[in-house]
Amino acid sequence: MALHDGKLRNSKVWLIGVLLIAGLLVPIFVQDSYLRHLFIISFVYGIVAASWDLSLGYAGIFNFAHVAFFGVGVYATGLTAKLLGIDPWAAMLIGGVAASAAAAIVALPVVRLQGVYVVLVTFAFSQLVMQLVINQSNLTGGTQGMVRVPTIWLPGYNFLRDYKLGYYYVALGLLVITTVCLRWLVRSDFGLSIRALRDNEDYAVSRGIPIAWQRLKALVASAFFTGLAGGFYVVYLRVASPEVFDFSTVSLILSMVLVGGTSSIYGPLFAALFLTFISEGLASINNFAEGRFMLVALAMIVVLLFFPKGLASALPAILAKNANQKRSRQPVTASADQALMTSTDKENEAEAASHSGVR
Amino acid sequence: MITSDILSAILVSGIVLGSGYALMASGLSLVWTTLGIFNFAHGVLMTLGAYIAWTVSDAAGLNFGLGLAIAVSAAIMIGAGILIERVIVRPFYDHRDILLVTVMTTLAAMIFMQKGIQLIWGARLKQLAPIATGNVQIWQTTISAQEALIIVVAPLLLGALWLFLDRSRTGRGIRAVGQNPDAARLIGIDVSRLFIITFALSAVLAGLTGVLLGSIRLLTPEFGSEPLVKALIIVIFGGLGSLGGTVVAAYLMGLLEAALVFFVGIYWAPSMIFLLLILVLLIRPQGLLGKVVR
Amino acid sequence: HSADRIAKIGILAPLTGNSAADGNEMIDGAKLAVDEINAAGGVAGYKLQVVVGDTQNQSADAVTSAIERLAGDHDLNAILTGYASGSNFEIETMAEQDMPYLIWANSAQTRDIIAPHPDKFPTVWSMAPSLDEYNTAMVPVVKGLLADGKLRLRNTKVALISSDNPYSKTIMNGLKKSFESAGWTVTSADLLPFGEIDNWRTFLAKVRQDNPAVIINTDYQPGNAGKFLTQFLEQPTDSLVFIQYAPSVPEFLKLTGKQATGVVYNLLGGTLNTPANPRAAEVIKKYQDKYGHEPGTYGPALYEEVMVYADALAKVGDPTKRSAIGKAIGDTHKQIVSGKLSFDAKTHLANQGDDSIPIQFFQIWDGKRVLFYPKQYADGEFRMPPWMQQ
Amino acid sequence: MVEPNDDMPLLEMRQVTRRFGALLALDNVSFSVRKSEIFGIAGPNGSGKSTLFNVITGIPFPPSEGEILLAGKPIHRLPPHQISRAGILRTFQKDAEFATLSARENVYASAVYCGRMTSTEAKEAADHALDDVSLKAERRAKAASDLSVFERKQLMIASAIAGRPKVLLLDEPAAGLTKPEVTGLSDLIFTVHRRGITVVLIEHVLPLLLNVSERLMILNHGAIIASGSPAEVVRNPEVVEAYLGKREARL
Amino acid sequence: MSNNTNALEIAGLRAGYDASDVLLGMSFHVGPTERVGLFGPNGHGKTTLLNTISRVIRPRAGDVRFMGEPIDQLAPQKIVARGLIHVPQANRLFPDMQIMETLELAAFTPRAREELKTNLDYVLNLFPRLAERRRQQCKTLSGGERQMLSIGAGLMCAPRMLMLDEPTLGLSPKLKDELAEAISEISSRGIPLLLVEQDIAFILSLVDRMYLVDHGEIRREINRSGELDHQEIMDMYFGSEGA
Ligand SMILES: Nc1ncnc2c1ncn2[C@@H]1O[C@H](COP(=O)(O)OP(=O)(O)OP(=O)(O)O)[C@@H](O)[C@H]1O
Ligand SMILES: Nc1ncnc2c1ncn2[C@@H]1O[C@H](COP(=O)(O)OP(=O)(O)OP(=O)(O)O)[C@@H](O)[C@H]1O
Ligand SMILES: [Mg+2]
Ligand SMILES: [Mg+2]
Repeated sequence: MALHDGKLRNSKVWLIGVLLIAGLLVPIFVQDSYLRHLFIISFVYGIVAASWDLSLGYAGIFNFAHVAFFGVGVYATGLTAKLLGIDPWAAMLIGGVAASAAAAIVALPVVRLQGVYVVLVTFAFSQLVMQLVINQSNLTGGTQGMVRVPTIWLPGYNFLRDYKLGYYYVALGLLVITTVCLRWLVRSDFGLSIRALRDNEDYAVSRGIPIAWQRLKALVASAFFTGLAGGFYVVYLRVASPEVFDFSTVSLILSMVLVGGTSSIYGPLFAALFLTFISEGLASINNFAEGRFMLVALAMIVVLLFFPKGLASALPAILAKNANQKRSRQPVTASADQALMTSTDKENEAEAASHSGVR
Repeated sequence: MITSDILSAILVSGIVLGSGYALMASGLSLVWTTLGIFNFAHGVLMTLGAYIAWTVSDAAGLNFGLGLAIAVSAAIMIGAGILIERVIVRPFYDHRDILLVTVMTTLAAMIFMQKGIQLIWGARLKQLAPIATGNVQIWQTTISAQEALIIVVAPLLLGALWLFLDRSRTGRGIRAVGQNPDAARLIGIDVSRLFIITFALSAVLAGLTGVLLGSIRLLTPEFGSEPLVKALIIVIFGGLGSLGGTVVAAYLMGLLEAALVFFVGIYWAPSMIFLLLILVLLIRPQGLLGKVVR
Repeated sequence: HSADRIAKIGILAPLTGNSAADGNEMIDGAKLAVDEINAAGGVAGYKLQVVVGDTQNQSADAVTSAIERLAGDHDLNAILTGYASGSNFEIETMAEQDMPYLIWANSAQTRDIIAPHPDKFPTVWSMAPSLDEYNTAMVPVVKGLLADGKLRLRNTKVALISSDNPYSKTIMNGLKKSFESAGWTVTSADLLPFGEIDNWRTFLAKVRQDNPAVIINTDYQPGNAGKFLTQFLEQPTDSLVFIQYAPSVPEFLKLTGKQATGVVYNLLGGTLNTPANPRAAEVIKKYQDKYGHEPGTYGPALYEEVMVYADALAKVGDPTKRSAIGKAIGDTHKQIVSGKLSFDAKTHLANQGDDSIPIQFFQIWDGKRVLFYPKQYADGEFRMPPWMQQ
Repeated sequence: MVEPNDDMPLLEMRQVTRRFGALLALDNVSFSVRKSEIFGIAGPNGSGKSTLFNVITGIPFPPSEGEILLAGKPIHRLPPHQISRAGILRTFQKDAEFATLSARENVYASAVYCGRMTSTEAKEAADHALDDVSLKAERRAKAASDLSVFERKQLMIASAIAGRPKVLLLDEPAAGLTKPEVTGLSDLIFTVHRRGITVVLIEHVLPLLLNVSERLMILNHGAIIASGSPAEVVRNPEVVEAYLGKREARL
Repeated sequence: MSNNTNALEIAGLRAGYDASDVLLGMSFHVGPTERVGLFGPNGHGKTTLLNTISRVIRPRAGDVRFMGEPIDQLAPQKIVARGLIHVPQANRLFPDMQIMETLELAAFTPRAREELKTNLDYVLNLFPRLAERRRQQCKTLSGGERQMLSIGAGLMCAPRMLMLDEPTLGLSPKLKDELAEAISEISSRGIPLLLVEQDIAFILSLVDRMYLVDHGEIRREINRSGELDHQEIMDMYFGSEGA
């Protein structure tokens, strides 16, 4: 249904194609296993961030349990692979399913609640999951974590001894699959209906959109990809530790979603790459541990100041430089102006005013 | 079996906890219930206030006493509040997703300030000298005078805050601005001034909370993160747009926590509290004291 | 020119987040040693250089990223740490890369990983000994004090409390067992969630009902310990108070001041700062002179790790011969800040015992730590805490 | 299912009451709307008209007491979206649209979820509905929030038609419209009506109300004070007193 | 302030939203005690005009003078303090505030506060429904009730001049009459009036002069002396529709 500017759309398709090929070629140029590791981690975060945007951005559910879904994926995969000896490939799927199941449980209270109360319940839920993980320490290793999770394998190929080449392609594959599925979802009727619900709940119900059911589906779907990513994360790192539930993890991934732009799938993906590499790039500077985080925080604020809708809104703007820009809905109000008015604005205004004066 | 000793311990520690929670939540609740902005930097403002007071009162060579320390801290906090409002809130006044965007910018500010504090003051533990020393007996339980002070100060501060918001012109104006800035402008309210006042006030509350808590806890750059999470839960649980709800929720949580610690053990208490939260919200989807409006 | 060659040493340390104070101290300790070595001309023709990997909140991906970044540098052939993750999972990665790796904390986890196949981990060594003594040493020490008449207790009841982390929990369970088998009554053995605890009053009220002669808190976080002590002293019972680890953190003494007088704690693998081991005082002094404050455990720890590595490098001569260096480390026999260091080939932990790395019991008195056990290292005597009936 | 014949009440209210605390916003209201009629509702401000629509559709609340039947079947216990799907569609007094969706998507969503159509059918139905309300083609790709007041009214009705309603509830659709636009709106209502859709209309703009309504009902303080043909009702002294005022009565 | 200064004088006023210009250079005036109406098709800039005068929106060019003084560079609250009051179209008001709170708050400027008592009595008298429902929250009011409150809040600001944007929106016929009486009563106290309205009958009964707004410009001025009737104005509408 989306009615895009044809040109804009073409250049977008092009760009995506180029990026995909670049993604496939990266390992050929990047031999360094550290860089490959960063790509892998940012792909995982990209999946988590993009799928979070399905519930947060598209459906407008203030879902703070998303990182807990990731954790559920991590532990479900880790436990089934390690304790039940299930093949890690299958265990990754189990991670996705388990995360979806967790999402369905959260959805029961969440669909009845309004706005920010959702924050509370989802937050409480993630704390509960963490408590559960920590106090079942016989199974999960508690705060110490669970080590020696078996990793994935293919006949005749050892993932551990190939400088992360195999992991890289698995991560990329997951990323592409997730992106394709998420894009398909948000452009489907279902995607339309959850955006409608977000825009105006009462009106949506009056047009026959079942609010609880759609929200449940949105949560379950977004949790599935996240759980899958969690599953991959644990078989890749071979350790599950409760830090995945940390507030710092939540704020890291949330920043990817918002810097990337809500209501966008690509935005959070690129933000994940961008933030991971920036922050790691700064990590190699000596005696700069705090400064590194301060710089990233500053960068985030600057991005939001110039692109309050996230980086995703910057991309089409650049692509469609010549095309007539669609105008933003924000009126230039008296309050925002002082803060945002540039000097040229003021000059123009003064000039125009003097014109009318002589008339 | 519950002896009066135990009951006293539960009640007193519940009230101590509750007063602490109420303090933590007050400033956050101020910007949230009035302007509808969730200030994630609130916790780190507490940290900042406490560190500044520490620098003035305890650091070598600057031993001027705590009164001055609090005054200096409050003054700097006003500046910090104004800065936060100017730099990371004001540009988004009219943004459609102001709630989400400011969640992000205040989160970034939180990281920025927290690491900045670590850079300036280092990561090692510090403690503020308590304002009041000695112990105080309440019923059958003895607590430190500092905690007794908090028990007294918290309701006073909150009462004053409530009176301010409910009765004073500026206070009502702040609420109006949060609900509809354009309409507020049209009845002669200086919207940006009130935004600034709100943030400055909330930052001062955060600073004061930091100073009070800083003398019963140890200071680290992460000092404010746990209070932030507590405050967040309490503010939402208390109900939207309701400062009274925040206060009730704070004391209720404190007492509940103390009781749960006794009956189910300190280990399960947090999980139980979260479960209860979810249950209460299932029965009252509009929060504890939020009004049913549909 | 050979003296221009550089051997880099990676240090894994939590520089941001809750444990940043530990992390900064690790770096400072390592730099202290490296500067000293370089000033003396380096080792085997190499100048040493410290490269830092921030483990942030110790999450698996932060630790892995830090390691990957360090290990990607071809001039870097050793990694040292106080602790990197809660589980020590990184040991396997280190072994896969033949990376010489010295680690100080979490020796229980280290043993669990290494003991099944010690030969798979030729380059990984734990500077800390097994922590088993934490579980078993307490009862005999208390009995000794009672026998000497230095300690008088009203009954044989003990209350235990721990927070939910493997370190504290293991110790609490071990203590429970050893007290019970010595015929004591354990009145409570509560577990707290891991993290900041503000309110100990309800727990203390429960304890007061049972009136145990000994109260043991195995939660190791100094902030919690401070609050625990303050709230205990608001209405003290006639009990001996033992707090795990936290009192060894320098700030704890500063923060609690006089209040802490009488509190007992013990330490395994910490600095053995007593006339019998002048090495500790020497290192502590160097550290204090350079950085202006007293170090905790991890400053001297990393200092010694660098020294141990430097010795091995001197012996082997080439930092890239990682396995040889790993083996050389394993053969170390050396007096260090915590005692006499040698390694157990079965577990790769430092050997424990009064003649190698001893357990030490301290009592705090007027802002000072008095080492009262083992006797051969003691620099003072145990006294009845002020709040107990004398 | 037996199609109700023209005389049978399509929408029936039986002793419907709605309370807000002590306030009786609807006080024991009973009436019925026949199939294919245009039924007008008027009354002073705050007399309970919008509340009536609210309880019929369950959005955002059901009645406190009483029964509501559609084609003889009780619907007041259904979840709100089922009521919409059963064929009762409403518009809102406040502007209501999916602000970030395009006009076309707004209508399409209604066709899919309320009209239960397949994607292709829905696209067709959406275009049809937009043609019916004559929303200009070049405006259809615009975000709903970018449309003008009248275009939004057009959109509102188009989205209702696309949901294949049996009954369409319009809440003050003419508020804020210019005279010519009001005329356009009454044409629109007739168009809808010709499609066999029963219309219930709340309106204060008398030219529209009196022009299109076949029957008129007046509420005051939540109770029905008059009903019948428009001509009769406007002469009712009680209605003049409570609602019309002297001047309008003179017209 | 001399007696013959125009209450409001607009010259070459331009304003709009981001990329789009809505007001394309408007000029008109409102005399010292005059009642002036604005009408015209929907979406042609009437609301934008009032928003620009009260500076909810920043003007891009042009002069606005109130009682002889330029106000186009003043902050909105300063304009209110001078007594130029704008009652906006379809106001949402303050959803979580009660009726009485809202009315009392609306007397925000020091000048308005002095008159709080008198104005409050006046408003509650004008709209008895508001007096009945003192403690009801704004967001639960019916459409008409909200409109009453919005006008009431405007009156609480102690206006020296009133700008009303579609005040009859959603009001019952009877209430419209009462409102018309009230407005003419207010203006008879010498308060000039700028009225935007779609209900021609209503506007004709109140104003001395009218301007037709079309595509962001003043298309025509209609003097009361010319005695236009309904039908002619209707023709103008249709004419402008085609333009
Ligand atoms: N949620 C609520 N809580 C309290 N009172 C309410 C609520 N909703 C509506 N009311 C009151 O019920 C009465 C009926 O409201 P309703 O919206 O049905 O009026 P209406 O007839 O549509 O009026 P209008 O023509 O002004 O739109 C009003 O007095 C209103 O204030
Ligand atoms: N916030 C906004 N952002 C962008 N454009 C806007 C905004 N508000 C109004 N417009 C546009 O400005 C133009 C003029 O709108 P305005 O509301 O001033 O018209 P009006 O004459 O008051 O109409 P009505 O009688 O319908 O109220 C319209 O084309 C409208 O789409
Ligand atoms: Mg209504
Ligand atoms: Mg308008």
